[in-house]
Amino acid sequence: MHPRPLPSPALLLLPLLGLPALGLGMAWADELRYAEDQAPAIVNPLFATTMSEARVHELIFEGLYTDDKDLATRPDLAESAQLSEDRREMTILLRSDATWHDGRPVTADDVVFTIRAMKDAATASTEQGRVDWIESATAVDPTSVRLRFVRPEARPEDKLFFKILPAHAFEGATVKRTDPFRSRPIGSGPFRLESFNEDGSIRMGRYEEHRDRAGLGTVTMREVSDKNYQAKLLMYESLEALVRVLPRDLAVLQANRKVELYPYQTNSWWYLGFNLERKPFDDARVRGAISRMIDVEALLAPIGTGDTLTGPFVRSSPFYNHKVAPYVADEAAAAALLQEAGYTRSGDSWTKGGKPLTLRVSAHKSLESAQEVVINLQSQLQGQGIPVTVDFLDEAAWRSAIWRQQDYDLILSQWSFDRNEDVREQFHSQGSRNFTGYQSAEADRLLDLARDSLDPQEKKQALRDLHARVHDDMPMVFLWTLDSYSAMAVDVRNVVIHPFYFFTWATDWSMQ
Amino acid sequence: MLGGLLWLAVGCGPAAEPTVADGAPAALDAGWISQVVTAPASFTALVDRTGREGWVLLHQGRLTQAARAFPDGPGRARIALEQAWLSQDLAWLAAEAWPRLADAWVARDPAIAQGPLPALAAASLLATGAPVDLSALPADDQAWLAAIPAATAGQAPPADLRGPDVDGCVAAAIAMLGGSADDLPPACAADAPLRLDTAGSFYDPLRFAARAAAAGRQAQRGSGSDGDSDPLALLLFGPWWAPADLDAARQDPAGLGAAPAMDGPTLRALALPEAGAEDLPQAARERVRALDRALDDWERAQAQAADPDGAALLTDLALVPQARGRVLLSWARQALAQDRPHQATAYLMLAHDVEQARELGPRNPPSLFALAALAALRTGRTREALDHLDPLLAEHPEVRALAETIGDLAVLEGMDRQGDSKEN
Amino acid sequence: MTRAVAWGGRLVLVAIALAWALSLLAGYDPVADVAPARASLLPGPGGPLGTDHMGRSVAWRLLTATQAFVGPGLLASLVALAVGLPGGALAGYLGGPVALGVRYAWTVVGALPRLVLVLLACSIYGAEAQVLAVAAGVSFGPALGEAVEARLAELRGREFVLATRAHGVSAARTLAWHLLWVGCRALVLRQLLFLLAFVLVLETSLSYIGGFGIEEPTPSWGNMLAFEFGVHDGNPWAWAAPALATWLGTAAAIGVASTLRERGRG
Amino acid sequence: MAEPWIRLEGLRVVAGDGADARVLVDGAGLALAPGEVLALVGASGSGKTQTVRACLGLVQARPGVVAGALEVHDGARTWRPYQGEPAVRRAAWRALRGRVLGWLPQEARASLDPLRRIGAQVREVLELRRRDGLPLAADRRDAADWLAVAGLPEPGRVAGLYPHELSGGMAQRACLALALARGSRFLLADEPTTGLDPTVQRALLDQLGALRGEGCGLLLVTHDLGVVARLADAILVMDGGAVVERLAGGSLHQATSAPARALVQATLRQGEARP
Repeated sequence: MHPRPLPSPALLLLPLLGLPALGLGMAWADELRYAEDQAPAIVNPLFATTMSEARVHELIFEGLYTDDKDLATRPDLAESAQLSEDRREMTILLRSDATWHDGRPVTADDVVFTIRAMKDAATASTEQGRVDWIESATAVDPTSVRLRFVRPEARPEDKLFFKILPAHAFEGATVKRTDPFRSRPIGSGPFRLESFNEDGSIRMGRYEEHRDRAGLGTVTMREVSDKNYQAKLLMYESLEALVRVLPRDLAVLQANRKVELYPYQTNSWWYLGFNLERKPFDDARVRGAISRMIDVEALLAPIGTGDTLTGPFVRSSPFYNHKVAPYVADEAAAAALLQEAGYTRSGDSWTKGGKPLTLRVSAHKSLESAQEVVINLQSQLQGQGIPVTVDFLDEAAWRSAIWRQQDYDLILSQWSFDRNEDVREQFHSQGSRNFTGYQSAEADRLLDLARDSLDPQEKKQALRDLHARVHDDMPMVFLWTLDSYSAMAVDVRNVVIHPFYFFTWATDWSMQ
Repeated sequence: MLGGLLWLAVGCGPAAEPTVADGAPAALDAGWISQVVTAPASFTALVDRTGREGWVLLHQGRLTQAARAFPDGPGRARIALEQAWLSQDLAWLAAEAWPRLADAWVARDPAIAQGPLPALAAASLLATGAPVDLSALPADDQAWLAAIPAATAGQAPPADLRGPDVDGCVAAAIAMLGGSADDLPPACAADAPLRLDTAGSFYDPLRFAARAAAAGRQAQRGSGSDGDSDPLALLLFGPWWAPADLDAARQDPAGLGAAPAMDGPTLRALALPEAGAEDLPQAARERVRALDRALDDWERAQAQAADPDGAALLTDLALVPQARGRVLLSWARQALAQDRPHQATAYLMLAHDVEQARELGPRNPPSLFALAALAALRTGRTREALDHLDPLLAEHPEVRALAETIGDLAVLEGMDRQGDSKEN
Repeated sequence: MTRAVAWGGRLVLVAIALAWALSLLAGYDPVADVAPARASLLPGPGGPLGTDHMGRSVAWRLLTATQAFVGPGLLASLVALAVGLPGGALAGYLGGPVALGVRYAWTVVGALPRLVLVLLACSIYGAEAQVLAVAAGVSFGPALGEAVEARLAELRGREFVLATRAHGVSAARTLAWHLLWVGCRALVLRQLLFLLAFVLVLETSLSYIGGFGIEEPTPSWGNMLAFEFGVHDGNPWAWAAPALATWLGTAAAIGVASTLRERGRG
Repeated sequence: MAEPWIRLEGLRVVAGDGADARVLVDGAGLALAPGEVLALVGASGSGKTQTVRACLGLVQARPGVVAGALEVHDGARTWRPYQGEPAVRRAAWRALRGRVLGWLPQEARASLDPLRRIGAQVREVLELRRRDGLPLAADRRDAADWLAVAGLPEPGRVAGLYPHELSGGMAQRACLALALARGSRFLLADEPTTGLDPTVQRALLDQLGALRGEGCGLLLVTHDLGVVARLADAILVMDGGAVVERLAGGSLHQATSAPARALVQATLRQGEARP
């Protein structure tokens, strides 16, 4: 048994007492209220793991570079940069009109501090992989930074999108998850965090001193964990935006003339990930058997339309290997594999050495439609002799069980990727998001090749080979990708959504 | 309590919205939808006479299957028109993707300039009639590339047309462009890469332009052979609202086969706001909203005035939403032609039927996806263009070649970037 | 009217008890019942109440869901009796300093609203049904005890108690039989019915909200309602049936409780 | 006269403590033999009721019995319920109450359990009697039989009634039925006829008289001198919590103490209407 986290009593009461109040909140004229299934537990971009965090960070923080509306790299905190002859060094001049929300200027020290903190193993940043390629960072003077790279870089600015933190908000040179910064963050973005509320909502006000004054006065993130209500709150004007619409609400929202839908296809896929470091899931035959017991199409049917997958890419991805044939549900083949792995079927269950084969499936509480999937999965596996217990974990429990302790048998989860669909962190043996514990020299080689290759067709082929490789090794059962949309009240004007970070161009948005 | 209930009742009721000019619905009344709704028999007669199955498939946006299902006659001519438009849109997409791929790749690896890629990119542009400076290319390439504008201008290509990197498929496509063939040889019809003697796999950049030209001619011939047939055959489920719009389109020097732009008399009568010269999506959305206000009221009025069979057709076939989609599609085309890709994106988003987001359907014609891919490319969303092409692949497997090309471009553009991934 | 409520309510309570007994005997397996192929069938083709959107029988789930609150309700009753009865009996029978001490203890427990007490317990000891039941029982104990105490304080000075003693009945039997059983059983039953209604509503609400009550796939009227709420083109009975059952169950328990009268009191 | 089985001496009953203390009974005593009828008379508040209750250990006031000695012989041994450890006292009362000492209370209706039917209450008493091993005639096994013995018409119907459905007289007879059914050796009757109409009174007294014939001792608290005259073998006159005079025989007229005389005077003034 793992210890049960103790939610605060006030939090417990909230759903009972607070529900009616939800619909009654009045908005300021230039306030945008958007719903998330789950509020970020902390606001610190160095520890971002979820999309909801990434979205909030986009409003509050800035990186050296960012995307313009045509997704071309443009300087943000940077003003200009010079790349050395050998392409191993870059000197970035910071813009002089950027200030932190407490009024202090953004300096070279902040950039150096952020990069060092991210690289520092003691920080255990979830974003560490994003600065691996930087060998060192030094402040030349208060407004210029020199970065030295591990290898020559063709366009280093394309990798300098990570958010910069203010050095003066931290003690010493380290950053920790538990720093008070988590609830009182100081950024340099167009909005500053005004309050981190008990009910899970986060209120962000326009940072008036920002060089690029935002059109919206306030952006409020509200946690609406009951997804049944999200669409209703939008239609009854208690919210201005939903970042992700449930598939079943799409029709009614599209028919509503006061709401507009925007495609928000982060390249996401669902998967069931085995814990390869735990017996018996280290045995490929057991994983193979379980994979063949699962009818993925039947799992998908109740939750909406989408494409089933055979590997870690979306079907339309250039890296998707269409030649890989999906596993088909095949009870006999699964049984044969389990017998080969030393299990015998006795009565309703499979046992080995007297121990029955059971599975504990962990899913994040806020993962939409996870309930249907898990119920369905439970039924499919139980029918074939594997009893399944289910754990729905909240944010804190999830972080500790999945990200830190790797304490699970099988997780149902979803990865979202930006347009680069870089799965290195998930499948490389050194990857910071590889919590299945997948280790394969061949996969590592293919991922390295894909990273280093300068030929797009070679890179494409390497990742298609990787697709086939992980399909064979089965650290995960790849499930599907779902269509996803966000919805916004028509009163919100000039909306252009970043395909991944959502709020990148929110300074242009305004309310009618 | 009672007050609260009253407030709720009032608050939830339909809000009064301004409607468009009074004269507008009259213009809409002249359209084919009104004809179907008030005289469903004429519709049924036409459909039964010319091939019911084909019309059903056309309505569903399944052009390839519809082309097979229609017998010779007005239906076949009509489907050729639709295929010509789609091929035209895809040809534009190819002409966007190929040069971008060539430029990006050459910038990264100058050696690639020695291969076939620059010539293929130039070919894709030439096929859409764009002027291209060929002087930087090897002389061999210049020779066969020059045959493309010549073919589109009506000159038959030389019989021995062959470049060092070009096999028979490209030659066949040029022949098709010039009108000396109506289809590619079977070996070229599949989504096979060109057989080139350099490394890398490239596809025929001319395929869609060639198909557009051939289908356009076929449509011309078809409507010529049955010239005095029912005008409804050209209007039904089509891009023109009323016979007057069709007549206006016939005046276009490029002919009906050119991708239709919807700026006929009917829409002009609606006096909708202009989207402006700047590429602001908000203006496009306002324009669509104005159109919606006109159409919503008009559709209600139609449903009330209709004969019961007509009313059933109106709702079952989603005639108005479908026609609205066609209007938005033509606006998107226009916006793309005038270099306003963000506005085009807005039109296409609003036209898209999200209930069956990744399927062809009455409200999701194939051109919607082709144009969405083009708009995505133009706005830097190369990866998203692939998402848009995906729904076309089942019905139009030859699009796979274009998807591979755009995929290469997406990979190239992301090569220096670092991916980000998050849960959920 | 009162008779109609009393009899109607009893009928519903008996029906719930029967459903519970049936569900215990039948051993319906909510996991094995999943079949997306027969999702959202209407009553008739999909059984008496149709199926939910995972294809599970609504009727069977409705019956099985009684396990979510009948057992805990009974456990809560036992706990409430254990907490309230001895104290109430002693305080009422003896009076004096004992009563003072007992009343003080109750005031301490009763100072927290019931809901708060239950949620607090769930957050500390986990959200299992037993915890919920014990907490609900504890929270109801003082009310039960006070009612018993008041009744006993009224009865203990009455002549018939003396008469009973004079006939040679022991003090313990006088208290247990004459005062508690004969004198307080209707009163206690009424409190326990209120408690049952409380447990039902509590369990249903928590399971509806999710995270604290019964979790899918184990059925509860609350999670059945939550699971089906907002499903387009679903089987309306899949959410109407548990909603109706919750309403009827609560109304029946409260209705029967409020119509309970001791026979013999004019 | 037989040897008395009940002996009460030096009874002192106090209610309240400290400044509030009131002495209810002060030094009362009595002795009663089987078959003897002892009448306890005195003005209201003279301590009669408390004295009777003290014999049954049912004084409700606190601290209650603070001094005194009660000796009760049950035919086999003698119990002293006021002495010794609590356990001893409890054993004494368990042995005495009901089996030896029966009680016919003053307020009949209040003395019946309001929530149970009369029949059930009689049956409970019969069960207690059976437990004590007191013999039961074959024709008096049933609750209705005993209700009939107590003179209730339609005993079968009455057995099914609740106390609040009975008239005062019926309630009193029901109490009598309980007392009779219990079969105690002695009956301590606390103003059994108060509030009853004369015919009912007469019948009740006849019943009590019959008990004496069966060898039952009777302690009768009353201020009805007619009753005293009819039944009593001896009279105790109480005043201010103490026994002020003991008269052998049933007439108070030879009484010398002032309270006794006052009682007689009072009765005379009311007119000797009663038999």
